[in-house]
Amino acid sequence: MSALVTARDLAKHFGGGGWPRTGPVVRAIDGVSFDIPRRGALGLVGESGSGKSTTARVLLRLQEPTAGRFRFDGEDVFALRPAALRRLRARMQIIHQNPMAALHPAMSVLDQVRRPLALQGIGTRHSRTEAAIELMSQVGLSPEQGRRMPHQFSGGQRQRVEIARALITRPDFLVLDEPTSALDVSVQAQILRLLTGLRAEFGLTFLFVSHDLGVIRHMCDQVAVMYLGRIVEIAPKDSFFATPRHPYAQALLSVVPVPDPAQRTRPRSRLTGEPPSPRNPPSGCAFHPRCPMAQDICRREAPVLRPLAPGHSAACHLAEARP
Amino acid sequence: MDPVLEIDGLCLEFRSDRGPVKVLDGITLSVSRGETLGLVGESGCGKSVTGLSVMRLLPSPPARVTAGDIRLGGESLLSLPEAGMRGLRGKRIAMIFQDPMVSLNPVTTIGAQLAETLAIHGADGRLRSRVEAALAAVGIGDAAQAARAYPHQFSGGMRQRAMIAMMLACRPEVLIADEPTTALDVTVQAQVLDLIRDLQAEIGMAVVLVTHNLGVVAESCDRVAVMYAGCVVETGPVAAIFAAPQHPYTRALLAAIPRADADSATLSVIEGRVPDLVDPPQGCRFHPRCPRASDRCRTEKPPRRDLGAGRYVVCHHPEADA
Amino acid sequence: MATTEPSGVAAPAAGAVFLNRFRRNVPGRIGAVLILLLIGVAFAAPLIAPQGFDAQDLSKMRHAPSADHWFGTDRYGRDVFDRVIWGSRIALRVALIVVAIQLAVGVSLGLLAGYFGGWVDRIISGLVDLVWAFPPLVLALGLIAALGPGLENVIIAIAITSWAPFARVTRAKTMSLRQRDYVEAGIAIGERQGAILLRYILPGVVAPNLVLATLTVPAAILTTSALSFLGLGAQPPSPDWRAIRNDGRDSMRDAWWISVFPGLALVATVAAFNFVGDALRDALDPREDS
Amino acid sequence: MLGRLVWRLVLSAPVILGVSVIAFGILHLTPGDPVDAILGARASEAQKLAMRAELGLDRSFPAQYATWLGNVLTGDFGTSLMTRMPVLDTIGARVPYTLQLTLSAFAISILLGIPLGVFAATHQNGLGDHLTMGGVMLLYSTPEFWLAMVLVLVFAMGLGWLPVSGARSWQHLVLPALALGLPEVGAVARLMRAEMLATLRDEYVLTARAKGLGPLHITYRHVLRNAAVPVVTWLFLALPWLIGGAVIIENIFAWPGMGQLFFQAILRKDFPVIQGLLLLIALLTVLSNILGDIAAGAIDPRIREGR
Repeated sequence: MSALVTARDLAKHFGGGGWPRTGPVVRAIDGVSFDIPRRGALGLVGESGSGKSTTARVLLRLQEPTAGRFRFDGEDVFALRPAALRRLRARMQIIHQNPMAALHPAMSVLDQVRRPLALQGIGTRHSRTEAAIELMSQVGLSPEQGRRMPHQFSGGQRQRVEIARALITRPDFLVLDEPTSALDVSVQAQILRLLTGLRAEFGLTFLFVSHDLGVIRHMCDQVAVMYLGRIVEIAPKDSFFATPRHPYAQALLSVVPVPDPAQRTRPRSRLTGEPPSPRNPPSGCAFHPRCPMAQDICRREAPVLRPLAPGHSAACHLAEARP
Repeated sequence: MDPVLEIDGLCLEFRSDRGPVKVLDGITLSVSRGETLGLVGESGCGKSVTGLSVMRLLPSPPARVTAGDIRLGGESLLSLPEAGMRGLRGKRIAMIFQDPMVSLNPVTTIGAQLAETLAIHGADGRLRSRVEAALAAVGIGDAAQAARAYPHQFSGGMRQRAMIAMMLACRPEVLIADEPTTALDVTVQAQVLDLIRDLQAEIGMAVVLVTHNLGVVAESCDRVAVMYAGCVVETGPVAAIFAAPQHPYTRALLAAIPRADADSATLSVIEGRVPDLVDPPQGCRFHPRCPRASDRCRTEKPPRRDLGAGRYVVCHHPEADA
Repeated sequence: MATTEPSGVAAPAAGAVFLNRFRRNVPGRIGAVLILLLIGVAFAAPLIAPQGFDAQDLSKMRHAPSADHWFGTDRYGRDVFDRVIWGSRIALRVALIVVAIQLAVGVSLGLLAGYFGGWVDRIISGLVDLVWAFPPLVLALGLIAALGPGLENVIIAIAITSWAPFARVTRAKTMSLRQRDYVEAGIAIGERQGAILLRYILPGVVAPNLVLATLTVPAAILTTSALSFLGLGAQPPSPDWRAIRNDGRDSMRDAWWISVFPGLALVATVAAFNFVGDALRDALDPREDS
Repeated sequence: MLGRLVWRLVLSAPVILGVSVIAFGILHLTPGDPVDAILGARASEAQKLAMRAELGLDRSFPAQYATWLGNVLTGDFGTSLMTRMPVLDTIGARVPYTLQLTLSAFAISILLGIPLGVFAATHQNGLGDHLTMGGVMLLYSTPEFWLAMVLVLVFAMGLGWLPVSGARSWQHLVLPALALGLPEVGAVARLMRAEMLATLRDEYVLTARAKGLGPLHITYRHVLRNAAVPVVTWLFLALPWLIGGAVIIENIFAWPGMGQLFFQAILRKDFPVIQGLLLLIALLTVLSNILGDIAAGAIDPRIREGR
């Protein structure tokens, strides 16, 4: 099976230019690589500042990458000129975190849903409206709601509008940037269920960015864990949740609160300290100051991703030493 | 065990352009020494407002208590004059907030903000050593240096620790923690929850943990009160409620969480949306979204049923009846 | 991460909230009425004061206010009331032209600087810093020294020296809007840069510029009158409200009305715009949401 | 502190350079021949030629500018066409008067404006608030020159308490300083009130209340300090604007400061003096803004570290 999405050595660095210099170069992401097969779903998980959102944005060229390659269905996206890129956007779309902010505040919902079709020059004005109304009902909005403005909707409904807008051009690839973290649990369940259905129906490929391992486990078939701008572990979902290899991933998984009081007594690896700032990254392995197992080599050398099981890689010097 | 803090039938309204918003409708809760009560619910359910009204920190107007009482150690808080209430805040009853980035004064040092709490509640002359002791107690390494630091020089987790140090410096009887870890990363969240638990054991205070995260409740609370649209729909020991929720809302809420520790099949979905509290539904406020709703639920407010072992459910048709 | 689902009601339309808030602001309402009155007076000047602002009656020099001449007469026997009425046209014209230039220059430069950043921003911001390095009235005086006195030159001088706040506000707002998810979503669905600027960002910078405009209109009127007072603005016999300069000063003791009434008209106009500006700012302030 | 001041001045070098171009180049905005404008139409060719040479107009603009800037850097601002005195001496004699006037007005605006703003904010929507803000708005909407004349009418001509004009004693300073400072009181009070009210909505105020602090303590220890940051920045931004007002006030009260000189120079087309004044006032403006940043940084550690 060939991958629809192939990302290689993505990097995004900020700052460093100008006079007087505005500060050190901040490596928001560095050397990020992954593949997503057609109809696959990769979950990108990490804490704040890990670079997961930057990865999503760089991929869609919403921020220009500093380095790296991204092949989408064989096309070299980072090399595309503006016009070609705009055409390709019909095939890859993004859902944002905050549904309050992701819709144009002064454009009716129907206008926003059908706008991508007009931009791509698809259909007539009438057929575009038809298509928008049909898709809106598919995501659970009634046609008469189309005339309303975004502020007249609740957060969950706005997220439905955003989904309809993203899917109107029938894209293959959907980037979801924390699509439910601004929503309540019950609304999150509605949206996740909707997305699962649409993924099957439209044959979508997902890059699902989230800090919530529960959501990732529910929605994805592959997991990548990021820490300070790098992927530290990437694996098929089952393999990852059964045997996480990287000490950070293990800790993360053990401290996620589980809604089951019976599990209170489970063993946990508590981390000290907080995620470091990308302005001032630690030497060697970025995780070593918080790692319970850190050795001398971890302070000196940055580990690279190594395969440890089929499809399962981790960037840790000591990963093999553990069961 | 005698409860330290009791809320008894509290009703509260907010004045608005469209008429009074009935934000709280008959909240009844209690929490005892050394106990942690989780106050859980979705946004707009009134959990934060409940915390703020215990502290009497809601501006009035627009907020107005229309019925009920709040008692601390048997003494009514609502009938206290404001000056008397001020003497209790930060001394016998304290509160920490969601976002440590904005809840500390940015232009004053951490030490000065802490010292001020101690001074106002009549600490003796050795303020500096007490400030440093309080900072050390929350696991802040170099307390002397931390006291001289400004909030923006701290990370989110450190700020929340400083906030806790400030609020617990006078060893209060009750701590209201309003989403104390929501703005923090999950690894830091665990540290802060551990810290609160440790300090609780040491001081023996009662904790009301306001949160939207049922996972946090399961891991750190003894008892839980589930709120929906301004009402407490179910209260009881955490283990019992998570094992066998009695209210249809609690049950659906628990089944809506995608879990990291196990594969969940399909998530349960609660159809519809939260009601408008200017004109809340008659009878049970949950009935328009409830799969078990009957005619009775549409007209008659459900009673607070005592299920024994400290469990209460506010429902005409709890699961136990099925 | 914070849950932001509001209670079940949809928020009322932003416009309705705005109108509601504005209406509750009493000084704002008074100001709005005064401005409407000013506009009405300016248009109806030929009806209210048909003999014009320059009708001299040398038999009635420096008459005190009376039933015939409500505001008295000046040293040429001209009716002060009539001159105040006609003067409203000058105030209004200055205000409109200055604001139009400020908006055109300030908003477009601010948009470009905020959206493109980099070198464009550095050049435009440098320009703003330069203008900002002079007190506006001082730079305006310098320009008038070169261009020569006259109302037109005054308007040009004021516009040139006061667009900078518009550019700054627009730039800051544009930069923050550019970070907004909905603008990014616009790029993600394939909008062109021009459309992003005009359809997504421009509407968002209207509100702060509107507020700024209502606050700089009075400033422009004050500066014009100050320059006219110095004899550098509107030239005689134009009925500019400063109408006070030498004739006013000389006769302050024995003919106070010549300077006091135009001054009051000036204060009332400026206060009206300030009240409306304050009310607008309060009504548009997102912080007031609760 | 001094080091920060110097460093900020160094960073302002491009602005200062640009400002000097504007100050110098403004002469060249004159429509037609500047020499005609200066000397009038009846001047002889020889006079014009001499004037052209004196102003350096016979050379290219960059060359003129380079010469002028070089001279300025050595303290030579040229010679006044009116007085035939060095420009720097002419201006220098006026600077103390303008500083006296503007700093007095500045003091009035702070000493009255800040307490009024605090009072209004702490009595928000009460009668006191409305009366204060109404009065303050009237002050703010009053043109200085008109206020000056009303003050003269009442206190000098009417009551005879203070002199009408001149600069011979401190009594002479009172009316000009009031005329310049009172409108500014309105601006300061309004800004102070708005910032106080905005700060009162900040979350740490809730924290302070939750700690058990009383309203007075919260207002003076927490709110005032935070609200002062933008106010201080603004005060130093607006301080040089008073020089603009001084041009008018000094003319009304015959106060022998830079403003009066400026006006005379404009009437007489004394371009060397105008250029010198523009440059000097711009330098004072830049300096004042830097001082404002440093003052704000003294209150707010984030500003201190941000630069």
